[in-house]
Amino acid sequence: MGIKEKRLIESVLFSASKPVSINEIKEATDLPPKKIKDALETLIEDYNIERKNDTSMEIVKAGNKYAMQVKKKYADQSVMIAKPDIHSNLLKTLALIAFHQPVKQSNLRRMAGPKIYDHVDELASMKLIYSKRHGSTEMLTTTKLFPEYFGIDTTKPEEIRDFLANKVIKSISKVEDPE
Amino acid sequence: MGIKEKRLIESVLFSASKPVSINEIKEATDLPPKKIKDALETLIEDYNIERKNDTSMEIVKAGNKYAMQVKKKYADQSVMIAKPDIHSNLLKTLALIAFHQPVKQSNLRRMAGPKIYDHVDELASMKLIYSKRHGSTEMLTTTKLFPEYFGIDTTKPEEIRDFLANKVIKSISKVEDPE
Amino acid sequence: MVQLKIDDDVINHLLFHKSLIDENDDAKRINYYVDMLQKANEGDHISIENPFDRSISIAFELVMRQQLNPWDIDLVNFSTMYLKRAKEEKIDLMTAGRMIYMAWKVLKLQSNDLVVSMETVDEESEEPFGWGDIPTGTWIENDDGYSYTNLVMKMPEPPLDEPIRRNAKRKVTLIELLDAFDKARVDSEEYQLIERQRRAERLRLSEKARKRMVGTAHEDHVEDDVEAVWEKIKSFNGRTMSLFELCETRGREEVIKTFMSVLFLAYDNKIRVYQKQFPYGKIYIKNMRYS
Repeated sequence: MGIKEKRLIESVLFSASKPVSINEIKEATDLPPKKIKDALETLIEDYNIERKNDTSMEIVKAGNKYAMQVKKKYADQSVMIAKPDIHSNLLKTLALIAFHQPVKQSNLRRMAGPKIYDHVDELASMKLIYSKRHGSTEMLTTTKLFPEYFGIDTTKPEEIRDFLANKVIKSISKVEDPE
Repeated sequence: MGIKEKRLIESVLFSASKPVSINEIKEATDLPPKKIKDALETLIEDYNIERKNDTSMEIVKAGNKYAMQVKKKYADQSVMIAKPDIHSNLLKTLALIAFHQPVKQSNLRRMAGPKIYDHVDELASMKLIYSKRHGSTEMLTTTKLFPEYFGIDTTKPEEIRDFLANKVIKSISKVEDPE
Repeated sequence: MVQLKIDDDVINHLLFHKSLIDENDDAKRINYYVDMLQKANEGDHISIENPFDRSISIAFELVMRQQLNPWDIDLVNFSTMYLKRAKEEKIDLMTAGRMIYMAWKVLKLQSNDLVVSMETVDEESEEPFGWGDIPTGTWIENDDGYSYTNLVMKMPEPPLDEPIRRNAKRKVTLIELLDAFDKARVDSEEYQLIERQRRAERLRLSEKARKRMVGTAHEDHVEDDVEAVWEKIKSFNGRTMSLFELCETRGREEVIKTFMSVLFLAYDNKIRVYQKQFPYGKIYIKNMRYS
């Protein structure tokens, strides 16, 4: 396995910005799968063992895919600089739904105005909320993906609500009584 | 400058996915600007000189920002995964504007033909060039985004011109005397 | 009443506009239109009592029935068809005429808005260099510039390379979610307060507008107006005239009145109405007896 292949695959992992399969690497580089596999193994050893203390990145195998990512100990600080993939206005609507669920779309509209119609569509298409016809309006709840996405350790609406309420109380008391 | 800071800033450059300013790094890491600057310089030396042959990435100063990116020689092949999106004819027009700036649109037309009108519109909408009315024609310059986007280490028009002239000279000598 | 299938184009058109606007009355209005479309679809517009809503409903029905492109409505044509339908539906013709007049105005306003917003975007672009030393000579300022230009034009590849960088987006963090939650609460309270004020104001304005409409509509004698305009057109002896040549004054009432009459005459095939430039060009009238 040549040095050149290794560098090439490293560059693919870097630029992909998401986990990639051997097949995807093959399509990008035209290298035979065997060579790709060997190169990936050496890269993993380089990053995770040999140069462990000389890099803040690591290469991991996730399922059948490979990804270059920031080591956990640097993640908290560095991750904030990348763009979040949910717009902050959308987040507000999502937070309202999570707290008040199950909530009628018409009530949500009364809370936050007509912009919520678009937000509901978008959140539903992201599979973060679920909308079900209820008389002349829609009834909205969060989906199973919601706690997964935010790392909340429960799927029960009441517990999600408690969780959110607690967090808000904490963040308020922090402001009022710093340290 | 500690090793820890260096690794943290490396992880920021990796996660950012775009050129970042010292100020943005400061906000993400809470490190003082002096330390950030020192760490960036050591990182640039690490990646681009010391470990030059042991990595397919490089760290560059792009305008007033810093970016981690794939080295040119690997870029073509890892291209499949992260596609660059400016057409090469458009890039040529941009290279002319950057060299001759500030340049009248009418002069640009004389250099490269009427197709430049479309190119100018498109480059302006990408915020890579700035066009300002000047008598009966438009006067064109590159924007601050230009050096950031292309990883050029200066914002000064004269130095941008030198950079481009060198690129052209290099590519000619390569054609005439390969290797 | 013929059952009409809701036209996807029309719905998409409304939804597109809804997605462009932020919130407020506009989104509400568009949602209301979508409801109305539903009614028109069920042939239910007769039951709409408010004459304004009914005339809007008819407009939708026309667009759907005639399969007009909602992005590209020929207003001259549309106006003629619209008035015919309005007559059949016994909509107060003066109200119908005003609707069309307003439609033209709205269209004009929208295009002005567009121009304004494009200009603002331009001004936001950055201007990194001073403009003091703009060279006045020719672009071949020296040999270097000349050969650079020549080489760039002949080279197979441009001298600029787009670097490959990562394009990673991260998930939203919980803190951001909570932050959003807090802001949502504040926004929601503000919104409800403003909405109450808005509702009161809307009510006041629509009452006012309705009173004004009812007051003048009874004083109009459409048939007489049409007759008078026709006499005037005949007096041009076949020469093409502009709409304004038919108006006694340039006042808004007069222009609406004349335009309405012109549309009736066009419908009766007595005249042809056209524009050289659509949609804001002058409106021309030709007497069909001479064509």
